[in-house]
Amino acid sequence: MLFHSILFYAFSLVLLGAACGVVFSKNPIHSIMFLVLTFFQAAILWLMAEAEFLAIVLVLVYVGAVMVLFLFVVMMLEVDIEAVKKGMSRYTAPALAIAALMTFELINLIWLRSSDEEVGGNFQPLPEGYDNTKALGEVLYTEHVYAFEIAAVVLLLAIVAAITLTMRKRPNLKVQDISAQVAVQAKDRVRIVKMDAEEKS
Amino acid sequence: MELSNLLSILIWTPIVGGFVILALGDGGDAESSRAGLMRQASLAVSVVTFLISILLYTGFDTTTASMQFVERVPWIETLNVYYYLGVDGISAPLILLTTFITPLVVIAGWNTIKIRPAQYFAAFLILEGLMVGVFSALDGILFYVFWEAMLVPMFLIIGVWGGARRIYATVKFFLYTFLGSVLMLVAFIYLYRVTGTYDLFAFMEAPISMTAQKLIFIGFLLAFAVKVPMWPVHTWLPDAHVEAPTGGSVILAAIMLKMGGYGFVRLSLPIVPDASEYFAGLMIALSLIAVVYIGFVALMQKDMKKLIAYSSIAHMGFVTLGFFLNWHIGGDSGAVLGISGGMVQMVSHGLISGAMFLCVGVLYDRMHSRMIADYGGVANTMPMFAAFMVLFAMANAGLPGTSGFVGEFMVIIASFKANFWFAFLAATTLVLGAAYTLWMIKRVVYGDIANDKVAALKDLNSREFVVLSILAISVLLVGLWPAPLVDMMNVTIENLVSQISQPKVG
Amino acid sequence: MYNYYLTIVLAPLIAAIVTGLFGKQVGRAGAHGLTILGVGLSCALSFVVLYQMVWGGASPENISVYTWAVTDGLRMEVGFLVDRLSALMMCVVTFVSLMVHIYTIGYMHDDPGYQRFFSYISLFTFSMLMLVMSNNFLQLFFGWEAVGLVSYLLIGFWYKKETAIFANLKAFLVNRVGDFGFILGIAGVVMLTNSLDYATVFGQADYIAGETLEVIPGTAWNAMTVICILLFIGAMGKSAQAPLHVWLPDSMEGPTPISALIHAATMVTAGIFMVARMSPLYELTTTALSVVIVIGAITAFFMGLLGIVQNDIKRVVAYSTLSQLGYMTVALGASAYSAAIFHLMTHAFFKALLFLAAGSVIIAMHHEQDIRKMGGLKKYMPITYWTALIGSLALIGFPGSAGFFSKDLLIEAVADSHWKGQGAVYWIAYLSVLLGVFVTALYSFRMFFLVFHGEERMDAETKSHLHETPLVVTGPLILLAIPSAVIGWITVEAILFGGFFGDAIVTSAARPDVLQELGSHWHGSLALLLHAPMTPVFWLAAAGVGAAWYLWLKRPDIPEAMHKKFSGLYNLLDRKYYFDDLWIKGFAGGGRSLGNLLWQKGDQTVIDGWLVNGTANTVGRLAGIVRQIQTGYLYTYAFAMIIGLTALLSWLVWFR
Amino acid sequence: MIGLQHYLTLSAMLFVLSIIGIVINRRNLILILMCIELMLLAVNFNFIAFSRYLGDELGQVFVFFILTVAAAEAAIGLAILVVLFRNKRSINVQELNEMKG
Repeated sequence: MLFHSILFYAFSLVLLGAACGVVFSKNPIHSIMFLVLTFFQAAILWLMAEAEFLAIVLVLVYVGAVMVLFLFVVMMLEVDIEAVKKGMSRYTAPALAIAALMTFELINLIWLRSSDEEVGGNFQPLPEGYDNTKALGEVLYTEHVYAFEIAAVVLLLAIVAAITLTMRKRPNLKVQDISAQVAVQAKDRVRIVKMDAEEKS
Repeated sequence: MELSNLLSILIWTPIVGGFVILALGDGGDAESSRAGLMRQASLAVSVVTFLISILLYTGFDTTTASMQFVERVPWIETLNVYYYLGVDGISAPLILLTTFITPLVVIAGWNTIKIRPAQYFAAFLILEGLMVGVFSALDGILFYVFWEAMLVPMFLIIGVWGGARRIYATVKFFLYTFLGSVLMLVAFIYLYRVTGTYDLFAFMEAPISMTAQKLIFIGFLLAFAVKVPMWPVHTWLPDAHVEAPTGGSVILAAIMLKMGGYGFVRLSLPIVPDASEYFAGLMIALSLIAVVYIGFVALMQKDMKKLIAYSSIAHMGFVTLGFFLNWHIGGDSGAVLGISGGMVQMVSHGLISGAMFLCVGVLYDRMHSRMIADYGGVANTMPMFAAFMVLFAMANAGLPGTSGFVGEFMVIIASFKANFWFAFLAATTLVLGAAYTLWMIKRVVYGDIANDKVAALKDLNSREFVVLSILAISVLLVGLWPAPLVDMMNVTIENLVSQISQPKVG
Repeated sequence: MYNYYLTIVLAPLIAAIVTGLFGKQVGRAGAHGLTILGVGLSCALSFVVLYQMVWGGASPENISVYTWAVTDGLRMEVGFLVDRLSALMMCVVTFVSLMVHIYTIGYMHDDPGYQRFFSYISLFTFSMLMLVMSNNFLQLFFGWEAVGLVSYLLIGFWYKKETAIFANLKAFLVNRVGDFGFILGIAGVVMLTNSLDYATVFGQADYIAGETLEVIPGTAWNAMTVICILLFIGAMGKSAQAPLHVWLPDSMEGPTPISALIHAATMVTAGIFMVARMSPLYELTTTALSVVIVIGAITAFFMGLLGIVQNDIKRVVAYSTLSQLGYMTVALGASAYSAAIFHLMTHAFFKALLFLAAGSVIIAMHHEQDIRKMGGLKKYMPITYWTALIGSLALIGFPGSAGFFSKDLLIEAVADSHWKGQGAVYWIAYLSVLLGVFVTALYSFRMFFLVFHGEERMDAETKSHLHETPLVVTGPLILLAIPSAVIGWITVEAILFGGFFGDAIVTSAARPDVLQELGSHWHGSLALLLHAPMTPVFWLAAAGVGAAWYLWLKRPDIPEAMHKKFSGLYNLLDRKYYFDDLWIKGFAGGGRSLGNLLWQKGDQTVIDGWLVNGTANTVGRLAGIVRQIQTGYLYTYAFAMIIGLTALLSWLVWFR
Repeated sequence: MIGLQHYLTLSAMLFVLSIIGIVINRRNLILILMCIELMLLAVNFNFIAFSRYLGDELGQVFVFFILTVAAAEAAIGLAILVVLFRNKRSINVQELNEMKG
């Protein structure tokens, strides 16, 4: 168990360090890299909490997809790194103070205010033959199936929204306007021009 | 005939029609055949609604004071809110007025609305349905929903199709009316706490302590006084009218102002009769101030629409005067006369002010000015129009034989029963009303041709002629034979008077 | 008979509607044909009705036509009360109206608004008939206002003329001031009797007289007095009694036929008719009668004086109308209702005659109305001359003419009417009517002489075109001259002493009936005629004529000199005792300033400026301060949220 | 022994760190988006820890949904960012004060 604790502390420290890196590094590319590291550490810690499925999902979805997206955007936008590097906000001092206060309060809450016998809040060992993925699947596809479907729709919407937002209308593109084609009337098609008869030359 | 859903049909036909027209749109081109189709569709919807509302008249039983055409289905069950509709002699004439005026407004806006005509007509149709809803709702929340929803189309009508200062006017209009109505909601919620339902009849029967009654009355008062509008919360009206397009002005004057008066008889009087008695003196004083003070103010207006707007305020002063005379009449009769007078005045004012605004609209379409000083000698170039204008002006001045007289006469007689000076001040409208209306007529219609623009005016086209003649006929009809209208309301009002004469302090 | 009544009323209405709405289609001939047919039918039937009433033994009828509305136990109906009083009025109205219709064909010959004019006067006939035939207050008020409306339309008939449209507005508004009192009076009646029906109200007259009203808190006023005075205010407006007379002279801006019809013969007598109709009420209140008599006396004398300084031919006649209306009012005040109605009738004939004669002169003079530019017209226009002479003689009460009988007996009645406690009032009234005779003669003949005699002062152009007017103009003159000359002879005994009106007019039993007293020494028309030279009336009239002749024909320099010498007095008369200024500058101007004050200061400054926009501005200013926080930077908002979050957390941690 | 409270503490620290990141960051918008991801991660930590502690899978179901929504949010957020950059040629937070009234 000691080993377990050591691992936890080690990974936690790396995680926090990586998070600091995300926040304080000057280059957005570095920030993203630190974020990737953070997620890896988080996945490991989740594994330690025996939430294997989510840990894997975190790595696959976040590191595999989202972070790549971030990286892609940052690179695509060619942000002027030099301009971005300039100093801290004027809220730095109060922000740190507030952060300190908040941390203090949270830790206070977590460690001192909880009822005495539950201090430590140890995890109970899981039953024999427990399969996290299976257990999760069982509730997800039965009890929470509607929410699950809605989540799918949300993702679909996100795809549509992202495409709509970023797609550029190019001028001179030849596309059909179906509604205009349907709404057209005979008199719009043919224009009869009255003109005097011309003499044969 | 089975007419159990008549009211719902009357409410939802125009609303659904309006939304359909809104959805179809006019393709952004007022000249396109699509826009023309939308116009015809709007007219068809409004006319059909009017024709259906005739069933309301023919099927109406004038011998009973109870609600007719009742519909009651649960709506929000946890809050005990019902979709509860019904009409009696007070609301039926106003519903008929609404359905009668709307087609005219649609016709009046036929060619004059150049931008987004489909949306314009749709707004009117939706508004119509909501107004009918207000007049027929018998559940507090339903009433409130219709009441507030009504603001939206009107807000858009003024804000989109209005004049130069429309933003100021719409904001003023909205804030004024909204300020009042939220307090009404508070009153409803209090009454819900007392009775456990939003049923207006339960409200009427519930005993309420005097303090609570006073507070509820004030809540209602703010909502309705703004709508009526009573002095001194009237200043939104001239601005709103001036900036509104013609159709907006017509609906605003003809029907929306009636909401306030309707609210007083439907809610204030029967729900809090003791507070009404307590405040009757104040209400009468405010009404008389409206009649006299506003009469003088109207005299000096340079803008025709403002003048008519102020005259509306003065005329609505009669309505509230009539409603609150009950407690100042010592004898056994007179209260019914006052309230029926107020009701008749509302209907008549709907017709007359609508017609007056349409007349101004006719001029405005041609000259794009509402200033009296820009006109003069219109009778030379527009004789037919001048005849209508003079007729409506006379009706506005309360000439016997026109509808404007009926209500004024009844209210003056009733107020004499209460107090000589009430009648004295109320009767000053005979002079003031004639003075401001006819002075305007003198400066606009009569005289030699004032300028080249007037000389180039064209007389009414057939569309305008139809609208104005329909109104003229109805104004004369109500003036010469108000019996059908009065009979419709009599029993209900008698019942109301006996109801409000019982104290219900508890 | 019911169908007769309906026809009498509706025939002119239908004619008016048809000519009014379809003027183009019916054309000029159709317009006058239709309306004359309508009014002629009414007139004929009215005479039939009168005949039935007087000789046919028909009893008065009280018929309801339809119910206007019923509410609160108050029946509001439209109906007819036809008795001898209304029958007589119907005949007078329709007859004069018919004459005027015919006359109009000539007078309005070149006017583009020909059809409109016929439509209006027919509509007027309808309104007036509704008024006189009414059996209830509501319809009375309807007719009352409707004639006012038509009068408004007709005065402003030539709507391009600035003076005309000013005059019609003025007329309507001044009438409205009267109606203001009138409607209050009606309201008072309804309050006490809860009925609008004449019969019911008269039946409760004693009850009303016993009631009191608290007009000023703490004082008890006799209800009947209050009601009668209020009703009389209406009559003052319509019958142009001082101080509500100001509209009548100005109303001469309208075409002459309507001056004759509306502003001389019929509409202005509505007030007189109304008071006579309400005699059962007025008889019960001597206070109101005193008010009536004093107002009448003031009008009769002072308005007559104004006639002397007028130079517009129609205005002279207008002031004489005012003065004669004053006479009638005095008679009403003296409870001599029959005398008032009798004078009303004769006056209708001769005053219509005078107006139409004036119109005839105006046509001949090419719409020149200034009598200083006329003169010597006698030889050019013999028919007009003679008919105008008959009219003028009737007006001053020349023995034998219609005016003689009515006026002489009216004055006699006033002389006999001094009941107890009315000393001062009586003397004011009696002196006014007596002196009024002199004044009447003076201004009538001043005009007569200036127009028809003396040197010809018109310009050569006009002079060359002078000739007698066509038959459509002179015909009505002659037709009106006949009754003006003889109607007094024929009817005086019947109307005044024969109990002609029966129950229609009631006099109080509490006081001696003046007419009965007069009747007790009545020895027939001839005797009265022979007696004439022995009365002061005759000599005053003669003196007036003589003075007129001397001053304006013989020595025209004297009036000139007097103008200069008494310029103050002359100005007072010329400015009509400054009544116009009082109304226009005082009330109208005051009203406008008040309106401006209330609008600019009350509405715009106080309500809109301080309350409405003031609130908005305060909110705006506060918001201006608060908006400094809104930097627009994302991290500011985030930071604010976080501070809030921390605060909540702190509260949770430390204070719970 | 590592238990609930350790996880919660870690999550709290992560959360506070991400807050600091959002507030003091005056540079680019992408970083703010990343900080939001960090915050969500902190939240997920809590869920997982409690789910494990209480032996109830519901917490993990929530994490699953949060991940879904966060992915969607990241996608749309980045899309908006791209559009913003196209229009303003910058994603500098200092230059973005359209919301100023």
